[in-house]
Amino acid sequence: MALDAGWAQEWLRTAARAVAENRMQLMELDRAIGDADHGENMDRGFAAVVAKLDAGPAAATPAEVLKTAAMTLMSTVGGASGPLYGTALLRAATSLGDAAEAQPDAVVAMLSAARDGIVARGKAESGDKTMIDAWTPAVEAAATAASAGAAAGAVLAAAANAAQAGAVATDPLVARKGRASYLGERSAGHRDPGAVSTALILAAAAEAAGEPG
Amino acid sequence: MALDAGWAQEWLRTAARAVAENRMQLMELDRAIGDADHGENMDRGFAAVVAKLDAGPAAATPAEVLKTAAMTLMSTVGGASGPLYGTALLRAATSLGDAAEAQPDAVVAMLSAARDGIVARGKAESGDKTMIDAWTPAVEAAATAASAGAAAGAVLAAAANAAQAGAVATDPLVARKGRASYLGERSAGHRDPGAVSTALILAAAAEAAGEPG
Amino acid sequence: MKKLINDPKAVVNESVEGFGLAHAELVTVHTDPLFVVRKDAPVQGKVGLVSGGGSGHEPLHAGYVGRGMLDAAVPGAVFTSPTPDQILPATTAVNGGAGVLHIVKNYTGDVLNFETAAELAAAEGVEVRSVLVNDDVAVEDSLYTAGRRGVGGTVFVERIAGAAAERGDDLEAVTAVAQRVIDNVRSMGAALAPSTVPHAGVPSFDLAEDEIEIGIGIHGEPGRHRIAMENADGITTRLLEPITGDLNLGSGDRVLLMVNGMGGSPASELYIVYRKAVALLKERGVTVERSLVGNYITALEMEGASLTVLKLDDEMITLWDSPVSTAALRWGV
Amino acid sequence: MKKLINDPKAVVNESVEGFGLAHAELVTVHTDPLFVVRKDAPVQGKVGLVSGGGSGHEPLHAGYVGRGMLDAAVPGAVFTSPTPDQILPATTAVNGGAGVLHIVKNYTGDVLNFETAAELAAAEGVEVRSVLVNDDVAVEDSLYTAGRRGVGGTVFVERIAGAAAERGDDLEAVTAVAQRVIDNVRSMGAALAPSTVPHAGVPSFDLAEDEIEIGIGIHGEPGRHRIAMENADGITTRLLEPITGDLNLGSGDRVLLMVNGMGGSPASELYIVYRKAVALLKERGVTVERSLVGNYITALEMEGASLTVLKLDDEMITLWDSPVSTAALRWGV
Ligand SMILES: Nc1ncnc2c1ncn2[C@@H]1O[C@H](COP(=O)(O)OP(=O)(O)O)[C@@H](O)[C@H]1O
Ligand SMILES: Nc1ncnc2c1ncn2[C@@H]1O[C@H](COP(=O)(O)OP(=O)(O)O)[C@@H](O)[C@H]1O
Ligand SMILES: [Mg+2]
Ligand SMILES: [Mg+2]
Ligand SMILES: [Mg+2]
Ligand SMILES: [Mg+2]
Repeated sequence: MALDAGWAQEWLRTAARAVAENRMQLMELDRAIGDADHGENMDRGFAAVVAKLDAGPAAATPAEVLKTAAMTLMSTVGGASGPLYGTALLRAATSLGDAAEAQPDAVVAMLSAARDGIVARGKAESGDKTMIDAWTPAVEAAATAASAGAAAGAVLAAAANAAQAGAVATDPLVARKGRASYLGERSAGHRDPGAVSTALILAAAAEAAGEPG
Repeated sequence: MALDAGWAQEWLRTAARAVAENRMQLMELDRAIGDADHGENMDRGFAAVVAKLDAGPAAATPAEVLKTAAMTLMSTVGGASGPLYGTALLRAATSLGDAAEAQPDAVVAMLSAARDGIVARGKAESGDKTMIDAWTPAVEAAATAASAGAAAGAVLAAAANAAQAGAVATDPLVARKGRASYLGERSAGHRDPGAVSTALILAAAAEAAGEPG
Repeated sequence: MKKLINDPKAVVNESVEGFGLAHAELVTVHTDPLFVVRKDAPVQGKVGLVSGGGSGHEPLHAGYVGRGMLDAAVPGAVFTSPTPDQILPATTAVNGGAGVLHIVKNYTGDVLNFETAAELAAAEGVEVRSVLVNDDVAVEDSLYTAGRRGVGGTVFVERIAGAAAERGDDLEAVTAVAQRVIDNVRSMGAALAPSTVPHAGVPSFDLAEDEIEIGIGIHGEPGRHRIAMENADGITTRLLEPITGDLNLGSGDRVLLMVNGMGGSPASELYIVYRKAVALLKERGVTVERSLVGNYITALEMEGASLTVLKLDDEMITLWDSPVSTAALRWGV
Repeated sequence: MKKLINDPKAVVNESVEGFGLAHAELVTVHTDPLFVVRKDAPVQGKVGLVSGGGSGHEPLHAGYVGRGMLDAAVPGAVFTSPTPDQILPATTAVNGGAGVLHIVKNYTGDVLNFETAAELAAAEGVEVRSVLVNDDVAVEDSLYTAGRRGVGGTVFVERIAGAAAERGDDLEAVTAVAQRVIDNVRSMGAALAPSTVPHAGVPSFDLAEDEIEIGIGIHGEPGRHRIAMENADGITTRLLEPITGDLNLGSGDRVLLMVNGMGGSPASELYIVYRKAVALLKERGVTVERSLVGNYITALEMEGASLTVLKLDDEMITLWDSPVSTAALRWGV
C-alpha cells in the first residue's frame, strides 16, 4: 500500500483506536511512576485528531495530515507528552515535504526527524526511560530495513517491532527525565508509559500500511 | 456497709474504673446513634473526679464527696452528659444534706433528686431513649425495695439492676431527645449510651456498698 | 487511623496553641481553661460575642474571632460541647460593659453548658443574652425532639451580629439581628465519606462505596437517609430543595449562599456544586447577592458539602459587607 | 470513587465556571480555550503575570488571580499541564504594554507548554519572560534529572512578584524579585492518603494503613520514600530539616512559613504541624515573621501537608504585606 494522504489518515485513526483501547493500561503504567494521566491525555488528544480529520477537507499529502494532527495534539493533550508528540509529528510532516507519498528512505527520514524533535524539546538521552527509548531503536530498525531494500510498509513494521521491544526494555531502567525521575531508584521495575504509547502509534502506522508487523 | 463519705468515695472510684473499662463500648453505642464520644467524655470526667478526690482533703459527709464530683464532671465532661450528670450529683448531694451516712429512705430520695435534676435540665420523658430510661426504673425499684425494708446497700442494688434492665429496654425505642433524635426511626434497634453509663454508675454505687447486685 | 496529630488527647490544645501562634495579631489564646479571645478584648462599650462548641469544625469558631465577628470562641473536646468553666471566663473576658451575646448551636450539650455559664455570668453581674442557631432542615423540627441542629447558618449569625456589635448596636439590637438571621437561614448537608474522631479511632459511621448520607450533621451523626451515589447536580438539588421550600424562596428574593466543604472534599468540587445551586436558584427567580465557597464549618476530614441559604434584607447586606478581620474571613481591612 | 462531580471529563470546566460565578467581582472566565483573567485586565502599563498548570491544586492558580497577585491563570486538565493555545491568549489578554511574566512550575509538561506559548506570544510582539519554580527539596537536583518540582513556593512567587508588578516595577525588576523568591524558598510534603484523579477512577498510589509517603509531589506522584506512620511532630521534623539544611537557615534569619494542607486534612491538624515547625525554627534562632496555614496548593483530596519556607529580606516583607485581593488570599483591601 502506498504511504499517501489516505495512509496518513488511516494511521492516525488506527492510532486513536489503539490509544482508546489501551487507555487504562497507559493510566496504570503512569500511575505506577507518574501521575496517572497518560492514557487520558493521549485518548483526549487522538479523539480530537479524529474529530479534526472528520471535519476537515481531504488533504493532498501525508504531510498535511500529520501537520493537522501535530497542531491538534499540541493544543489538546497537555502534559509532557502533548508538546513532545506534537513536535514529533510536526517535524515528521516537515521532513515529508510536499511528496504525495513516502518512499522507504523518506519513512526513515520522517521517523528520524520525529525522534530528533522530541530530543530537541525534551533533552532526553537513550536509557533515560522515556519515549525516546522506543523511538531510537525504531529509527535504527527502520534504517536497517530500508537499506536492506524493504518496502515502505515493511520499514514501518520493523520500526514498530523495535519500538515495542524498546518499550519492554525500559522496565529495568531508572528514570532520569520526566515525572518518573522524581522516584529515583523506585522507578525501576516499571515500564515507561510514553514508550508504550510510542510503540502503539508506530504499530498503527504499520497496520495502516497493511503490515501489522 | 454504711453509706458514709468513704462509701461515696469508693462509689466514684468504682464508677471511674467501670467507665474506663467500658469506654470502647460506650463509644461504639454513641457511634451508632450519636457522635462517638460518650465513652471518651465519661472517661475524661471520671478520671478527673478521681484525681480531684486523690488531691483533696478527706470529706466528712457523702454529700461533700458527691458535690466535688458534680462540679468536676460539670467542668470536664462537656457534651450533653456533662451538665446532666453534674446536675444529678449536685441534686443528690443537696438531698443528702449533712448526714454522715445515708439510710435507705435517704438513698431513695437521693436517687429521685438526681433523676429530677436530669429531667429539669434535659426535659426528657420516659421512653425518649435517654439516660432517664435507666434512672426512672432505678428510682422506682429503690423505692419498692426500701418500703419492703431493704438495707441501704440492697436498695442501691435494686436500683442498679433496674437501671440495667432499663438500659436494655431502650433498644427498640425511637429517640426523641439528644443527638440520637436526629436519626428518627433509624435510632431504633440501638441501646442508648447514656442509659448504659447510668447503669454502670449505679452498679458502682451498689458495689461500693458491698452489694454487687 | 492516620492523622497529623501527636496524642489524641492533646489534639485540641496543641491545635489551638498553633492557631494562636499563627494569628497572634488577631487573638489571644488562654489555655487553662481553654478559650480564644480577640486581641483587643474587652472592647469598651461594645457588645461582646461569644460562641463555641465541639472542636473539629475549624475554622469555626476560633477562625472567626476578630474585628467584625466574634470576641471569643470556646473550643470543646473534639465533637463535644465545651464546659461552663471555659465559657464563663470567656464571657467575662469580653464584657466591655455593654453585655454579652452567646451564639449557641442547638445541640443539647451546647445548650446546657452555655445555659449554666450564662447563669454563672449573670450571678457575676454580666448581662448575657443567648440565641440558638437551628438551621438544619435535615432535622424534623418538633416539640418532641431536640429540634433542628445549628450548622452553616452559624457562620452568618456570627458575621452579621458581629458587624452589628462592631458598629455599636446595643445588646438588644445585636440579639435582634442575630435572631433575624436565624429566622431566615436554612442549611442541609451530605456526606460522601465519614470522618474519624481522634480519640475514637474509627470512622463515625460506615458508608458503602456506592452510598452517600443525605442530611448529615457536623458531628458525624448519621443523616436522615442514605441513598445511592448521585452526581453533583443531583446531590445539589436534593440539598437545595428542602431549603428553598422551607424558606419559601421565590421570585425577587435575594440570598447569601454558602457552599461549605465538610473538610475532606476538594475546592474544585465545591465550585461544581455552587454552579448548580446558582442555576437552581436562578430558575426560581432568586438572586445570589453574596456567596462563600470553601471550608467554613467542617467535620474533621469528612468528605461532602453543605448548602446554607440566608434570605437577605438591605441591612443584612450592609452588615455582611462591613469590614471583618479574622483568620478565616477577611475583607474591607 | 465518590466525588461531587458530574462527568469526569467536565470537572475542570464546570468547576472553573462555578469559580467565575462565585468571584465575578474579581475575575473573568474565558471558556474556549479555558483561562481566567483579572476583571480589569489588561492593566495598562503594568507587567502582566500569568501562571497555570494542571488542575486539582485549587486554590492554585485561579484563586490567586486579582489585584496584587496574578493577572491570569491557565488551568489544564486534572494534574495535566495546560496547552499553548490556552496559555497564549491568556498572555496576550493581560499584556498591558509592559510585558508578561510566566511563572512556571518545573515539570516537563509545564515547561514545554509554556515555552511554546512564550515563543508564539513573542511572535505576536508580546515581551515574555519566564521563571521556573523548583522548590521541592524532596527531589534530587541534578543535571541528569528533570530537576526539582515546583510546589508551595509558587504561592509566594505569585504573591511577591504580583505585589512588585502592582507597584509598577518593570518586567526586569518583577522577574528579578520572582527569581529572588525562587532562590530563597524550599518546600517538602508528606501524604497520609492518596487522592483519586476523576478520569482515572482509582487512587494515584497505594499506601498501607500504617505507611506514609515522605516527599510527595502535588500530582500524586509517589514521593521519595515511604515510612511507617509517625506522629505530627516527627513528620514535621522530617519535612523541615531538609528545608532548613538546604536554605542554610541560622540564627537571625527571618522567614515566611507556610503549612499547607494537601486538600483532605483538617485545618486543626495543620495548626498542630505549624506549632511544631515554629518551635523547631525557634530552636535554630530563626524567626517566623509571616505565615500561612491552610489549603493553598492541594492535590485534590490527598491527606497530608507540606511545609514551605522563604528566607525573607525587608523588600519581600514589604511586598508580602501590600494589599492583595484574590479569591484565596486577601488583605489590605
Ligand atoms: N524529557 C522528556 N523527553 C522525552 N520523553 C519524555 C520526557 N519527559 C516525559 N516524557 C515522556 O512523557 C511520558 C509522560 O507523559 P504524560 O503522562 O502524558 O505527561 P506528564 O508527565 O506531564 O503527566 C513519559 O512516560 C515519558 O515517556
Ligand atoms: N435531653 C436529654 N435528657 C436526658 N438525657 C439526655 C438528653 N440528651 C442527651 N441525653 C443523654 O446523653 C447521652 C449522650 O451523651 P454524650 O455523648 O456524652 O453527649 P453528646 O450527645 O453531646 O455527644 C445520650 O445517650 C442520652 O442518654
Ligand atoms: Mg502523566
Ligand atoms: Mg456523644
Ligand atoms: Mg458530643
Ligand atoms: Mg500529568
